[in-house]
Amino acid sequence: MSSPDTATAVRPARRLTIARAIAEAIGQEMERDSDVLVMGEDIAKLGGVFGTTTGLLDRFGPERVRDTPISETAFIGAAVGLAASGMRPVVELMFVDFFGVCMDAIYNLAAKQSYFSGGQVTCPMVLMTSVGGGYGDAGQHSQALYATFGHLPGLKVVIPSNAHDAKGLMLAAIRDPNPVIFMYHKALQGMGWLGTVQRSITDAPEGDYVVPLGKAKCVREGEDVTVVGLGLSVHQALDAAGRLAEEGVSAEVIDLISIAPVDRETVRASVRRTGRLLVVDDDYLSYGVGAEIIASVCEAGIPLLVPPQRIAFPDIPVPFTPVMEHFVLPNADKVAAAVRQMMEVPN
Amino acid sequence: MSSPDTATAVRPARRLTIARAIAEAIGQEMERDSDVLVMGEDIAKLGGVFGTTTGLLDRFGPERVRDTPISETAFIGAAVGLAASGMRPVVELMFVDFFGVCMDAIYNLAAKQSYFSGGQVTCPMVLMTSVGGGYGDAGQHSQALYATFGHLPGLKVVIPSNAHDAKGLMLAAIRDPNPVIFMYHKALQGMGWLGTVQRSITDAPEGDYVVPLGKAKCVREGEDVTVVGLGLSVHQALDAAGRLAEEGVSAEVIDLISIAPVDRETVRASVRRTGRLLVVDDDYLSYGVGAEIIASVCEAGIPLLVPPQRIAFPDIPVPFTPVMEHFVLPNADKVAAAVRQMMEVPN
Amino acid sequence: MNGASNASDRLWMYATMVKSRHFEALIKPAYFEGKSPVFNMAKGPLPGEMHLSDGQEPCAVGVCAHLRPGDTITATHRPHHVAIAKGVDLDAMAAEIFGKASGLAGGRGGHMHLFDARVNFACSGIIAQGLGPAVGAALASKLRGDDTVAVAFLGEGAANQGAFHEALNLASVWKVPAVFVIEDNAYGISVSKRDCTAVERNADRAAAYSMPGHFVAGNDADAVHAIAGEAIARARRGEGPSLIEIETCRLEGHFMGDAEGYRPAGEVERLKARDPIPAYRARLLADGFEAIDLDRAEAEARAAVDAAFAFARAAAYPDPEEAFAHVFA
Amino acid sequence: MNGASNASDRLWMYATMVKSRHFEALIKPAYFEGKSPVFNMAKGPLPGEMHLSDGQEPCAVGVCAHLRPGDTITATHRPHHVAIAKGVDLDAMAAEIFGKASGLAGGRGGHMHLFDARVNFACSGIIAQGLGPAVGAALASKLRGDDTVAVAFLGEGAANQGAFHEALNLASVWKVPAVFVIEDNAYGISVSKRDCTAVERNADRAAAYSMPGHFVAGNDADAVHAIAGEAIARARRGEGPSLIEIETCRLEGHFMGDAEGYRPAGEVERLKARDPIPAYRARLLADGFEAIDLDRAEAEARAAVDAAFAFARAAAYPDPEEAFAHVFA
Ligand SMILES: Cc1ncc(C[n+]2csc(CCOP(=O)(O)OP(=O)(O)O)c2C)c(N)n1
Ligand SMILES: Cc1ncc(C[n+]2csc(CCOP(=O)(O)OP(=O)(O)O)c2C)c(N)n1
Ligand SMILES: [Mg+2]
Ligand SMILES: [Mg+2]
Repeated sequence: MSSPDTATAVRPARRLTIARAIAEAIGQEMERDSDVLVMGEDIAKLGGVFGTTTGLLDRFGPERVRDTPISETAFIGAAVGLAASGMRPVVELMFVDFFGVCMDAIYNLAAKQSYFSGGQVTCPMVLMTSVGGGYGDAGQHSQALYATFGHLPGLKVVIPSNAHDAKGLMLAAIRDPNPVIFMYHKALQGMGWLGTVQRSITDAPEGDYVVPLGKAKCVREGEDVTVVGLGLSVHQALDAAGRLAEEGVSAEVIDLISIAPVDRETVRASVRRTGRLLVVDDDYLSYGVGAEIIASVCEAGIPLLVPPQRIAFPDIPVPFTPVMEHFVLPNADKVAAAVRQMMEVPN
Repeated sequence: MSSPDTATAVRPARRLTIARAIAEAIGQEMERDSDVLVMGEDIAKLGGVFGTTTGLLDRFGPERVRDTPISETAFIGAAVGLAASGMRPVVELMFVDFFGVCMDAIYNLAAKQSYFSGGQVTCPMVLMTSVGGGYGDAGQHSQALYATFGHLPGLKVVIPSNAHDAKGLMLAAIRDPNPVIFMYHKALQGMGWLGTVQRSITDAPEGDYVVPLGKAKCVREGEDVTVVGLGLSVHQALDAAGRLAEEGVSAEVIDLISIAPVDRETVRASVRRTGRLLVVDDDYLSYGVGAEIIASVCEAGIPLLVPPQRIAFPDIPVPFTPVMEHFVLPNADKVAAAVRQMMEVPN
Repeated sequence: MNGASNASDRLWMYATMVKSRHFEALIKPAYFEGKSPVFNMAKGPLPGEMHLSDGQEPCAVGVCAHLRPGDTITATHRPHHVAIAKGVDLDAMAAEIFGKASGLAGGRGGHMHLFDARVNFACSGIIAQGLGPAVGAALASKLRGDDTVAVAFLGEGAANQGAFHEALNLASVWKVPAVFVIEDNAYGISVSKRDCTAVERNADRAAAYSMPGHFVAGNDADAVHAIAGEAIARARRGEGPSLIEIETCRLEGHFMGDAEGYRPAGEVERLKARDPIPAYRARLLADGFEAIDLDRAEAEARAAVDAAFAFARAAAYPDPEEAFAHVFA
Repeated sequence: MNGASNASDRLWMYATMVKSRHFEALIKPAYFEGKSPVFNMAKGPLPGEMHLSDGQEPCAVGVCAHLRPGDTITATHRPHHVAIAKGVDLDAMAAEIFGKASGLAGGRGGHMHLFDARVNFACSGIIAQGLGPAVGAALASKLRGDDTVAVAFLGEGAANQGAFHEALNLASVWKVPAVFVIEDNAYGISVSKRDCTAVERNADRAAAYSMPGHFVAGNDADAVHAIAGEAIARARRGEGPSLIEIETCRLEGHFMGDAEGYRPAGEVERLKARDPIPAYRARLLADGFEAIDLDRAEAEARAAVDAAFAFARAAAYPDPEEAFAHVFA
């Protein structure tokens, strides 16, 4: 007689990409809950440009897996109406860069339905969307826009850095009674046609589990500096931490996971120990994630050994040509260099 | 023979509202430059819901003062096309809250035209828009959204706190070869039907002058604490500073004026002297103006006597009922209380 | 008279129009409380914008006569007449507009954000924002196989917003039970329809979505009733969406405090002379209704509104801390 | 043949189609450089998405034959054929696509963001984004009283985006010299037109904006030329905007690397059998053009493209610091 624990322990490890993890989570939840449906551009026959809905049309049919016209305002608005009617729509905005054609339906409608109705009407929907650049797709297909979504109340906003979290976050998101923006980073997605950071491809339970929304996670412990990242930048931080360790610098890495609500306490607790803070993200710098994390730590009066620092995408449109794009994108070298400099400053 | 200076000195002071200052600036620039035109909802016959175009239809006729359909995407997009063709459109987005139906035309189109064209095609346009609440207009007509616009590159973003600056900023904005978001706060606008902070109604030269984009201004000198505000919150800071002075606390007040680019140096210089920083704004707190200013000061390693603080609108939709709305809005009392607390903390 | 409306619907429509008009009549003095001698929108028990529906009642009643609580409505920034016709709780609606704790949303929403889940009513302040949600509600109905419908109201000004186009196309492609109702009051704030709309009749735009487009002239409850009945029945039968354009009028300003300088001289007087409510009463009398029945229905309608306002006035303001509740479910 | 196209326009259209096709032909191997053995969009001299225009050349040449440098075009994410037909600097265009310093935007824009101010050409990667700007350019023309026109290209998928509706309405209300050209290649990525569009013919939607709507069948440069000529002349005369829907086809995937599993079996083969360029050559020969003239024009077209690619390949990459230039003018 094997206990469930033993059973889990002996199951063979899988190698799941974030894309497959997302599709698996949605599929499992569609099995479990007939109110779940998926809508978006190219999510049915094609299975999603970024593979988030692979196989779902065949399993669940065209009533529950719906290709839409190129009408983001209408189909995201429709998702709100579905949610108000008790359904649980998962909709895809193919690139976050397209938010400009449909933000009203997201931030003024979905995000405020619970509030405006005094809790009578909820809005259980997931809006999943791809973020990030680094592959030469230029200024309207490479943005991150974390802070744009984090700034507006009524939305939960998450971004996984690996397949395990992606599956658990997607299950949590679909079950949450609120609108959840689920961002996935193209450089972590594991599509055949896009390079993928290998560390994002992980094992993940085949069954049901959730990763809680709203919680950050320490993904590498360290003593000298806290490096906060999210999505892709978690891996840049981990890569840098590995190199820094060889140099005798011990970096703690926090995976923010959730942009809204943002888990200030996990970050503060870490910085209280390390006394140094570096935030890394690939969204635009000003009014961005770095500013929010730095302010959250500083306003709490946590003593710092050196000034807090941030690495982000500069306040410029994303240039097409790789020589420019890679010059301005954050990367592990920049993270390591920033940490080295923070260690040098006499305290 | 009187010198121009003398002439200026003896002209009778005027009392101009921000609304009249804006309309005057646009009118003067339309006289001077035949490429300037105005478009928006209710800006012709009505003169703008918030009075920004009063009298312009009569003076310049319907070809240059154009009421539009309720089609923000089309008419803001059209402004970009006009600007690309060498015209200088001033367009109004009636409430900033409506950005969700047209942000693509603003941030992905207007903001990136210069960059994507390598400087071949500029985008000299002004998008003016009302911000702010406090008068019971509820959650889709009371938002500030400074950081939403400040976060996205390629846009200049300003907000005047008084009529003098409004006129000079508008003249600067129209002449600037870039897209400028000109935000005006409803509580300062001086409309007959909306209460107005009297200090925003100021004298302003009748002639031509510009207030430079991108520059903050110290509007009250002080030694103990730097209070940074913008638009309405400048007045809350000034009111608080007046009361605090009676209590022996000397507060310096910085009017940010420009959200993007944000004038970090003026703020840093002030905080270097005072050692204390409080930021006040009525936009949502997280990923907001307060975070950016605090991060800008802290990352520069400026020594602080107490942790920096921020007062902002909390991360909730704007409630309709005044008992809730006024409870959560920033005000002079909250500013004064925060400063008092910052002065109490033993350093 | 239009034969399609039966007597009980007609009496209900009359009484409901009276109820709606009386609601606005009580709003008016309340809105000006605290706003004199100097008018300041921020002051008084009813701060903020206030969009009255006087004149547009036939649109609401002619449509809602066919609806049940399970059917969905998404309405606009000018929602009172539609909310009342849909059966939104009148006490809670009045209390919401007064910002009271017993309001529909405990005072969080206000007059542009009235939600009553009991009767599936919602409205909002962004032009054409409700159209997408109506398509979604209609899709939910289709997926569940019930025969509910969703009706989106919009103004003629809203028919130039991109959301209109997208929602009608989507509703048609997915063949959902949705009905789009344009209340054409000839103005979007100060801008007249002919200055901003490229077609004479928005109903003609239905052809761009392969759906039936109906135009109802004369701001006439019976005529609306007939056409809406057809469109709603079609939707319930699973035959897809329709567009209805109703010629109506706005007897008041865009919002309270509007000086209406953009109206041609005498327009309001001309419109008031054709006020649809007295006209409908006259028609009912001509069609054989008894004055005493109409009077009784009217009195009941007014009494319900009076009671709702009394309830709202007497109700308590919420605890300010309540601002933080219901941001998330 | 269509009598409206004169011989020199026809020769130009043929040569320009060949030029455009040859441009795409040279893109193909270049795009796959560095992307094998493992296809990775991020790699090689041409990273990112690449949308080829093979098959859609008749749309570009039939319209652009009527345009002058002062006329404006806003094109889409699939812009090469239109850019070439509008006379965008071929060397600088190729260099831009290769991300070089001598590219149109010094490499900042890339293939979806080609701007050439000399000939008033722009394109962008957001669906239907160019329509508003085209209305603006057309308004500028009207305000200045010159006779330039603005043409917005869009795909049939884009005709379901709100911006389409708003821009056509605005163009009509303001009666500006704009022409909207829909290239109907039957797909938006994987979604076929009939699965997402509520009308059979997008040209019929013109009626919703009181403007002429034309449908051009057969992916035929002469037919496009005739209709576009009419619409553009109308616009130049100050008589307002038109909508043109052109039946065309996409001979390649949506973007390079697209497995095209959504296509019915044999579709690409059928389409390639009706390739508009050889068909046009055959028609020109039948109409009396000399093979030698066509060959010469073809050779010149190819040579120009070859030279542009040679220029682009040889050109230097920009200084990375240049990323910070031109954010603001
Ligand atoms: C997207 C958007 N743009 C502009 C407004 C401002 N606005 C509020 S009501 C209104 C006029 C609406 O006209 P119409 O649709 O005809 O409705 P009516 O007011 O006549 O009932 C406008 C422009 C808004 N609320 N939302
Ligand atoms: C607003 C927006 N939504 C979605 C996309 C993603 N997208 C890029 S091309 C495309 C299909 C466009 O189809 P169509 O307009 O027919 O043009 P085609 O690709 O066939 O030339 C889509 C959905 C986008 N770029 N912008
Ligand atoms: Mg109207
Ligand atoms: Mg297409």
